[in-house]
Amino acid sequence: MSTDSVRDAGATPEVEQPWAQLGLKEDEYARIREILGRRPTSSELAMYSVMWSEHCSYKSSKVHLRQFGEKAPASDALLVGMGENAGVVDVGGGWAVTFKVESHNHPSYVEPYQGAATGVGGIVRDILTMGARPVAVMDPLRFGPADAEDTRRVLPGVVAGVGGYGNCLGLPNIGGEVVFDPSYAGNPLVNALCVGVMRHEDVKLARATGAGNLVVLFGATTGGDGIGGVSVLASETFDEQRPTKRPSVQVGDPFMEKVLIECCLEVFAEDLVVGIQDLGGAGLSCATSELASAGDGGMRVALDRVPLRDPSLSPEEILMSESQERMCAVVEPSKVERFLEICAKWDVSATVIGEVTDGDRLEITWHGDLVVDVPPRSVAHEGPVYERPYARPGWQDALQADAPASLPRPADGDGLRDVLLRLVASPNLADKRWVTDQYDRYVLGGTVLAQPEDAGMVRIDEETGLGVALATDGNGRFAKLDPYAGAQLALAEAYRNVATAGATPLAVTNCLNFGSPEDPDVMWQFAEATRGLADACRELGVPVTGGNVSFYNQTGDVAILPTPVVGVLGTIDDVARRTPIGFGEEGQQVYLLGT
Amino acid sequence: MRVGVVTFPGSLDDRDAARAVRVAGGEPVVLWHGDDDLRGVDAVVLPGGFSYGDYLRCGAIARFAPVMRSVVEAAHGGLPVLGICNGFQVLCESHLLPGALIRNDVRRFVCVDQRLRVESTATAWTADYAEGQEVVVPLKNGEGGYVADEATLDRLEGEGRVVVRYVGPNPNGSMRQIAGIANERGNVVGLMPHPEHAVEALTGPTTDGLGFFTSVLHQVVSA
Amino acid sequence: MGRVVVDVMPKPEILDPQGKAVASALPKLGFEGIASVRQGKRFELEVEGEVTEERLAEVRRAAETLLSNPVIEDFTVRVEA
Amino acid sequence: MGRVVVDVMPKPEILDPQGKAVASALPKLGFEGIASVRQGKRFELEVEGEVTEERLAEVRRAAETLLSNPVIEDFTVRVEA
Ligand SMILES: Nc1ncnc2c1ncn2[C@@H]1O[C@H](COP(=O)(O)OP(=O)(O)O)[C@@H](O)[C@H]1O
Repeated sequence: MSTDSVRDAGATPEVEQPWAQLGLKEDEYARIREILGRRPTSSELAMYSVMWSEHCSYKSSKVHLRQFGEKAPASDALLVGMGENAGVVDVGGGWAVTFKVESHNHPSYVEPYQGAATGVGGIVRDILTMGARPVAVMDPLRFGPADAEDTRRVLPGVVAGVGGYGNCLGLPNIGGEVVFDPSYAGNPLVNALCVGVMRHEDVKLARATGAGNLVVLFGATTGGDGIGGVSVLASETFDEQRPTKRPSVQVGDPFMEKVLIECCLEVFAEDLVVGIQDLGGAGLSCATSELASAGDGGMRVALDRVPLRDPSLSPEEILMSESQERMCAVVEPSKVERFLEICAKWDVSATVIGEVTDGDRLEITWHGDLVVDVPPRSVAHEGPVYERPYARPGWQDALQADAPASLPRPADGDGLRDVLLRLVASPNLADKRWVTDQYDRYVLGGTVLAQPEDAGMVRIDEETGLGVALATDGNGRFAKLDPYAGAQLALAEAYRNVATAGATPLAVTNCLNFGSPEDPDVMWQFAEATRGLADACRELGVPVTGGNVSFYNQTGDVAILPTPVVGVLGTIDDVARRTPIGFGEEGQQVYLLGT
Repeated sequence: MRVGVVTFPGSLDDRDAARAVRVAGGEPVVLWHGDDDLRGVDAVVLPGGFSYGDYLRCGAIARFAPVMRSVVEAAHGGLPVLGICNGFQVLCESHLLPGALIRNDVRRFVCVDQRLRVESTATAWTADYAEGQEVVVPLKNGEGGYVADEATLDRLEGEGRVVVRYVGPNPNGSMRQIAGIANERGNVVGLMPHPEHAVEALTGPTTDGLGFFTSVLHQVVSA
Repeated sequence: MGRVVVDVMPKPEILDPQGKAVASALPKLGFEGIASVRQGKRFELEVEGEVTEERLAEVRRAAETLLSNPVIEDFTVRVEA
Repeated sequence: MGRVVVDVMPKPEILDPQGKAVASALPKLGFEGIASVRQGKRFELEVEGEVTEERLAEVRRAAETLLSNPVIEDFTVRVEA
């Protein structure tokens, strides 16, 4: 076995590297060489390729997402804004709330149960990382036609996965969406939202500060999950004998995550961490480079200390493994013993894998060989940024001109009856209980509103009755007709749902599900939708605190409906004053508001 | 009046059970699975959840926890013990209660507001109800189908040890619609539905579940 | 290293909802001629060192107390080549 | 009537949380010397009439499409005496 070390990279500058197979563009590879002043080692190449991917770097969306910050209304409530794992808002009484929605679309198509399950697991860890106790989840879902063959495979699996993971974590599911449209056949959307609660002083950030502080990896062991792509690299550097089978799907272990949550909360309560980051997509590559990049020094990590589930993993693969249920913390040396004690109490394995240095490099060794030596910012925060070309599609005018006036209208009672029956039978309007009855909505004892209400609501302070309400909405058909207005409608609907539950809307999260950003039509939809959402947020006075972009949702050349899913969070001083849907008692009066 | 609530790794409704004890007027006491000290409590609740992930069989691993040695011993001595959902499964695995719980016949996790009939008030946990009283409390589980051999079922019925029964369509395939049972002495009760989620009008479908917790308080006070 | 396999099956008199569901799905998918299906669990245990009689007796004890529930399940233990 | 057994196991490279949970419980219960555990499913299919090659091919197809999930599981089919 040979390791491609930094020394090797210096000595053999001309080695051909599989940057294209790893999804890098020629100029991106050239930039890596320029940053390093040499060719990257295969471990460095692995890190850059995954961190500079669309998924991690937001390279196509960044220039548009900026508007959420630039146009953000002044808000006293914002404690932590966009850019961290999730935004944090002040909800009064010393309480803070963090929430975010994320996508796990593609994995859920490949393996519906595990894809959806690990989607929930990922967003819950994001919330936990902020220092909060996760208190509820929601799941906006989109599928192909209800009677399509593949929907029969995907839908039950996704629902069972969302439930299987969330129920086992003990998080009430307080709402979501189930939408059917042919454009999602072959490309279901599985978005997952989590909300967490903490005291103001408990907010944690993902940064590695203080030279000499230790880097601790804890949670599950590292296996070959989700590193299909990087095996290209491994097979180059390694001999043929090792097992090269690398699973492309991750399997979730909700029990592990549950104990990880309790373990982290105990660690937080004793103030034992300086910074913390969860390991999601891009695994250790992401966690180490982001922690170091946001910190005040460098970091040194001994990769061979990482506990492995599969001992045959190469350093490249360990860096890219997407094994679930892992966290990385920065801990002062004097507190490490207590930290490890708490982990042991919860049977969570924890290993010191490195330390914060007073340099400015991220250095990673493998059995003594230096295999990574990079400026962490160049990996985590200074990836490529694209101004993708976009243009209003040629078909947009025709689509908009095709107004409902041209549709046949029922002219008599039979015709109306027929329309009504078709509406009632439509899966999009049908009762969602088949889905929601598979989710625990009672656990934690704080759920004040859940299905079939317009918004979910949880109590966060039992003494005062302080609570938060959440709703998610999105309508891809509106957004296709007019992405600018469609995104605004999604926001308006979620906003109304929160308001009608009796809460005051406070902050926004969003998951922007679109086709390929390399298609100017799609890019236009994306640009318009973000512009619309940012404008509407300013208008309504609610800031975007975080979210997620999912591109490349398409089958062949055909993109899904542009689907911005918007989540709104509101607060209510006393949940006893919530307003449920439905008429309460006889004799109450009914008013119609609005135009 | 101190009621212990056990936390196993993977317990989920432990804080809710503690809240229910508090709402009923008792003092909840945290008990840790790895500790065999019952801290002098007057009763014990084994809460719902997925102890150890419930990957093997629900309650199978939790049964071996150090705390369970003490619970089993104390239960034999007459200590009131209530097992809710996963707790019921642990009680069956520990042989404090007969039978077993298997995967729901619908093969899905089911979360519904369930109507139940209280069949026996001769237990430490149901004395505050009226016999035949119907209540609605949440039911939420994936493996709630109660099974036992015919002889055991007949004995349970004959001895009045079927404590609660599902009313209406059978939600999970439980034999004879059994939702909960008691041991011979009536101090140990296990049931699949969750009375601890029906103690506050705001967060539960009803407050019908409160009776389980007030019953045990009254029973211990009068004992 | 030796491998011991423990098969755990629902007792014949116990309702097996999963097996039943599989059995009723089969004909719908065009698989004919299956009279009944039972679904159980299979555990593969990798034993350190050789599989001695002693070790096997231990596994049998584990199968009886932990891996199966005698109220509803039967088990068999065997060494795999 | 013949019996065909289908064993479905998680692929070796795939995380098996169930097996892991059992493996970590064993030593706590005093069972030593088990290096690892994997947990899978075992299906017992009662076949009407004789188990012909044809029938077996059908079962194999059922194992592939219904009984196992080829993304994360492997299966074996065998006739039981
Ligand atoms: N995937 C899901 N997960 C959880 N709750 C859901 C899901 N889909 C729908 N719901 C809930 O079911 C109820 C009805 O949903 P829906 O029919 O979409 O209502 P509406 O049309 O009023 O938005 C709402 O409370 C919603 O939050």
